[in-house]
Amino acid sequence: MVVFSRNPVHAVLWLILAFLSAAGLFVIQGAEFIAMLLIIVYVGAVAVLFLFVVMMLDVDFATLKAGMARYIPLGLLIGVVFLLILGLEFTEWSSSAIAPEQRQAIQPSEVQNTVALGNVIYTEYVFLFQIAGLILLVAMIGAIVLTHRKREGVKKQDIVAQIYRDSDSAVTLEDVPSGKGLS
Amino acid sequence: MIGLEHYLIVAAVLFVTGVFGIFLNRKNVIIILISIELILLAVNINLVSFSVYLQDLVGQVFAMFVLTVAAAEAAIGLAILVCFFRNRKSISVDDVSILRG
Amino acid sequence: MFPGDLTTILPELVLASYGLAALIWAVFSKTPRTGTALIWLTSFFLVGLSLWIGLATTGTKEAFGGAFVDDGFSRFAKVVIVLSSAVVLLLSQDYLERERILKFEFPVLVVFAVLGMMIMVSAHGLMVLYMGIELQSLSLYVLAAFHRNYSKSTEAGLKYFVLGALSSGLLLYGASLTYGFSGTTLMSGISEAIANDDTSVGLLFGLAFLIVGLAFKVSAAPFHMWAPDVYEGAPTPVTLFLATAPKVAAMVLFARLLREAFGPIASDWQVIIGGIAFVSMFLGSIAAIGQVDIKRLMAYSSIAHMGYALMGIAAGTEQGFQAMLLYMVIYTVMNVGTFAFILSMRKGGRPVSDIYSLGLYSRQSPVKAFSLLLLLFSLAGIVPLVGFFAKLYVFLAVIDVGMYWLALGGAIASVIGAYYYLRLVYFMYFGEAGEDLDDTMPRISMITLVISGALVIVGVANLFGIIDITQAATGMLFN
Amino acid sequence: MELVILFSPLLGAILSGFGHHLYGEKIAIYSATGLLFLAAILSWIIFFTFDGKTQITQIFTFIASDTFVSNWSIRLDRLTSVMLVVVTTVSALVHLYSVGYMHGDPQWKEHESYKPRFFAYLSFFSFAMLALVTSNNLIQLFFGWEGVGVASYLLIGFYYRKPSANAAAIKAFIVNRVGDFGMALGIFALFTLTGSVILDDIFTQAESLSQRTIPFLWMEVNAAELAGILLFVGAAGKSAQLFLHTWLPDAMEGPTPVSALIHAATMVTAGVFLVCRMSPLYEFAPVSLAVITIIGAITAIFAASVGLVQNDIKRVIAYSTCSQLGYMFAAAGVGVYQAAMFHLFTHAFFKALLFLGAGSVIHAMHHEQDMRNYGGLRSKVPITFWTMMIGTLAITGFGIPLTHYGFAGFLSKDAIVESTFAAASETGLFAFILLLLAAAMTSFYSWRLIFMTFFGPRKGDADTHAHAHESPWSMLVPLVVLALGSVFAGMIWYPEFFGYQVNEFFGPSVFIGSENHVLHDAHYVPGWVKASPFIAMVIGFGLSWLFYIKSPDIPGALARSQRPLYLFLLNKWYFDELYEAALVKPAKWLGTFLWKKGDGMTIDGVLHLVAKRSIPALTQLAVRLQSGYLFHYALMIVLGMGCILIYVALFGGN
Repeated sequence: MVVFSRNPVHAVLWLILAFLSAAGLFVIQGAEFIAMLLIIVYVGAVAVLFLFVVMMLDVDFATLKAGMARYIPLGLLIGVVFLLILGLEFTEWSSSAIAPEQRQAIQPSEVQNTVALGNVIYTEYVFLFQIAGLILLVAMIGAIVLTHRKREGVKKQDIVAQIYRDSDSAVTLEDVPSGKGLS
Repeated sequence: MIGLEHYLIVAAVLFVTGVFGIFLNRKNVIIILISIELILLAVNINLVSFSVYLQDLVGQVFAMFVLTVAAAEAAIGLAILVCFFRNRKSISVDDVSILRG
Repeated sequence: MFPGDLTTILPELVLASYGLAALIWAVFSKTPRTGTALIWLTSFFLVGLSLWIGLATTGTKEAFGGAFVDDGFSRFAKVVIVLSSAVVLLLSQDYLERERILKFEFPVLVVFAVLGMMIMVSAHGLMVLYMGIELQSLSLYVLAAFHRNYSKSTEAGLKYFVLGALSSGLLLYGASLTYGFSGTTLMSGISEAIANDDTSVGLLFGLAFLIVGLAFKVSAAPFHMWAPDVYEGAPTPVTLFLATAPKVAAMVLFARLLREAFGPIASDWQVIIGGIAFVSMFLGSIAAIGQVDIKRLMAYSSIAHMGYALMGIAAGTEQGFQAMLLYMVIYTVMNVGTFAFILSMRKGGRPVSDIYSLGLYSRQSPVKAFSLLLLLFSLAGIVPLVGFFAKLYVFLAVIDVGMYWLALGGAIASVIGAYYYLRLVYFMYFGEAGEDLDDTMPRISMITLVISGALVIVGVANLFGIIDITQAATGMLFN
Repeated sequence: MELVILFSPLLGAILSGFGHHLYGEKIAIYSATGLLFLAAILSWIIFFTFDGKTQITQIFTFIASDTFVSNWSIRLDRLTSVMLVVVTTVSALVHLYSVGYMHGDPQWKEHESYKPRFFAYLSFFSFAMLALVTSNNLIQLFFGWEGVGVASYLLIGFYYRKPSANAAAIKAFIVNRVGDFGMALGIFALFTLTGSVILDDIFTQAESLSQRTIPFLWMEVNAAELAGILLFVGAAGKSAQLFLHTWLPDAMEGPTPVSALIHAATMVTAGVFLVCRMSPLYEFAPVSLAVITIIGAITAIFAASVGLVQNDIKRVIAYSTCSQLGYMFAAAGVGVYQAAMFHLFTHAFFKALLFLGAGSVIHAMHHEQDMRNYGGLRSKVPITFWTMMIGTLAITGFGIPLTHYGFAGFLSKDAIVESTFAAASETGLFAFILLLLAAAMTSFYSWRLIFMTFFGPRKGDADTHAHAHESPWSMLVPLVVLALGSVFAGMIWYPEFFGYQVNEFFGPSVFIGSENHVLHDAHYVPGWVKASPFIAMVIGFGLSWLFYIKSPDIPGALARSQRPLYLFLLNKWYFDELYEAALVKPAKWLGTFLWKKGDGMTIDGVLHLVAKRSIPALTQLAVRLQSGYLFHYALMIVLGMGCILIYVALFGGN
């Protein structure tokens, strides 16, 4: 549904539903923190961002009629093959025998999921945490560079200019010759 | 009982749906961006399932970073899209084809 | 906390701090030419950083529980990446100013991209790998669309973003499967898990997805489709940047991942990589013949060159990896030189990039034309220029492991590929005289062009002396 | 001394190419010429004083990685000393000749400076050629090999305003690349097999190689044979042997001194030199030798037959070169490398002489090259005439039968013919017959050239004839010097190259297998065999005299009555046309392909096919794929991924 909706607004709504379901799955599995994060970040921020852009761009949806039908057979074929391959695999997952020994951060049983995650993120994975911060910064710079425009002719308050304004530059004295006026 | 494999299959289906969304969709770039989010969601389900299965937190940490990056990616993607729209007055995928050959 | 870890990542820390400081300074500075100043400052900083990385440290150090490693292999790559980025920045300045898109964000984004690449080449775990790639990619997406009022540039950015995000998704999916199999994200752990027991199909799928994701980053066929479009559409300095440092980073990362994580199943990936290399070489050589836009042509050329470099990885031996490193260095030098020229191609103040505008350039400016000729011949791999040696080494490496079909294919592809480079030379020396190109090449480009032209011929003497260095670098990876 | 010889041309090239802005054209040109004369004199000194021991001089290390060492060094043995003499002498004389020839070239305007560039190319070419012949390892040899390729590209395309010259230059380059590709594969093969590219290392292992087999493409082949054949592909490309010969006649678009230097005396002989140099390898590769003999003999007759009817004076000589190179390969193929080198040595004199003489005629006739417009030039250009006569006598092999007195070509060509007979094998006999026929044809077309040019009534533009004049001294001196060489070179050095001193002379530079007695047997062939080349020559001369002096209407009548044959030859056995037809009518593709295959021309056909048809089609396809649509790109990624997934699912996991 997410993919096949013609109206992007609907698509975004379907996406939100998908995220909510996934969050539910996470809760069932006992990963509450990720579930909450998913809801807050995705449903709260990303989806809203999508909606916002969809609205802002003001696309004429009538022209975006789907022309998908032609490609669906091909797509289905590939999809079925892919799913078969993947399904073949996942009907029985086998991990390495030494996988349990290799774990880097064993889930402690005595503390809650959130606490445990917090413990490792700020210790072992602080480096990645910092990189994540940089990635967000880059995203911010990028978004600003690409979309921010300095509008000409918009009146803004320029505090520095106001403060440094003095009488000399503000007021000029002119002698007005009689009968001629100032041009 | 719901086992690991069930989660993996859900993830695989989501993943394939997301990949589909990218190349079956011919009309709207926003749908493509949404599809990318779907792929990342599939990855997250995978990671969290493995994490729970192995009783290891690393998967969840990974999932968290993926989530962060996904948010950043969405922001950049939308910014580029807005830029594109301003130039081209369209977000139809068919129009993203000046460069070719 | 982890004082040892922090000293290990000191170069990265310094670069990150510099990026942040530069950003803050630029935002609050009032001078109109912040961008220019920052470009110069940044490139000098990068040169210093590369010297520091290259000279200061030796040995192998791990940090953060083995997820990050600082060894000869990564240091070598870092020096190449940082140094080439510095040169790229210097070359960009004139172009950006003329196009009026010289904003201070440009150098800042470059800095963060470089940081991402440094993390990539040092990554020793899947998480660090992913974060490095994303830091680099996000910066590059923005850079590709940097000329935001120019519809080709935004289209390039959009394409690059969509396909890049798709490939990241594939890569991540592979990473998750690998994690599920081995229970760890560390490369050493993965290889232990593989060595310990039989490989499962899940792990092989993980490997396949990881290969696809990385093959996209090095623009190897058939995951190359973004490259020509993005190269053409992106502002030329960005094209140059895309063609050099990220390629080196991704290639080195590729080598390290395959070797250190998937070493025990080398026979599986050797064939896949060999196949990708084969297709890339042929596709790059053949498709380039039909191009009239020099930037597009260089895109196909780089696809072909990535094919040759991948041959080194496909060999899977120390010699092969060494050949790959060598190839990437030589490739970077040649590309920087060639792009120094392309950057300055203008007619009547507008940048041009169709190859017909080269008509009889040799008359107009013999020295530059000759330097370009040397570079093109070297790219084509004509004896006795260094480009030939680059190819020679990868060929020797694959022959050594008995992959004759690959060497043979490479040789045939290089013969086909020579054609379009010769065609460029033909236009320069014998083509139709048209309107002359503007004679506004900035001194820095001129110097770069001539120096790199000289390097490809002088370097033959002992290949800049880097053979020993690459040998030492790969030796660390193999012990 | 070797160092001086090797580097003085390079110095000359640099001085002339880059320095002429500083001190003017004259000094640039004369310095380049002077430096080559210096090299030539030193070469002769080495040639005379050389004691037969192989000397190796290290210059510097090129590349040294653990498995792969390559030095730049000079290997001086008898083969090298012979080649040094040939290369530097001809090159020096050509330099001198060019001073006169290139003066006031109509291709350039008054003020344009082209001469220094030309001399720089010439000197650079000489340097590359010297690097080739002095090399001690295959990598350096390959360098020189490619260097002469690049230099010849520049020289052939020197008249870059002529589109035909450009096309010829590119054609030469591409065809040579094909040969080089084989050569590179050969070097790779040797490196893989022996672990070294140094000649001595390879030679010591040659015997063991012949007992190994390696997989190549789909079959198991003998290692020595494989290397031998691959190297021969390279040699054939450079020496314009059949299938890869198409570039040589077209290369005549370059200035005439270039033709003399590159296409007569030096570059084209590099292939012969390579085969002789690798004699320790070839001695263990009998099949390769047989192939070489057959290709050489066929080339000899093919080129000679085409030469019969050409009208462009330079093309006649070009085909003649092709044919003479075939002789040399045939000699090397039957294991008499000495005879090949002998012919190479004498051929350098008389072929350079003929080319330069032709250049002198062309110069006199204001760049008219069609022989049908010549005639009766004897009195106008007497010195040129007499030297050309000498050259012709030499190439046709004039001398006193059954003795060792005669012009240079008489001795060397007879040596080859006798050797092929003495080989007493099927291939040897095959070569013997073809070479005899070719000798008759050689004589015919050489005399035809002389008769059409210097005898008979004046034809063509009367005005041009009126202004015909003898060339300046700088062009005549080389002619005279070469004429002396053409007369005496054979007689003087016969004992060393082929007679009783041959083994001491060549020493270890040429390796002869223990079962190879051909050289010895060649001296004891029946008298009729020794006389047969002379008889063939006389027949050719007689026919030529009959056709072009006695009754000049015979050729025309013959051409009319035997029109298909005439056209067949005139169109060079229809090499190009058949191919064009295949292009224009793709429907006939298969038939032509089979026909070509029947004629053994598959290689050429496939090559053209790849170059002209399939590559553009593939390019189109690749460009079409790049549709610009995101979803196609994504689809491509997914498909690629699918392939890899299927691969690992089916074949992965050992």
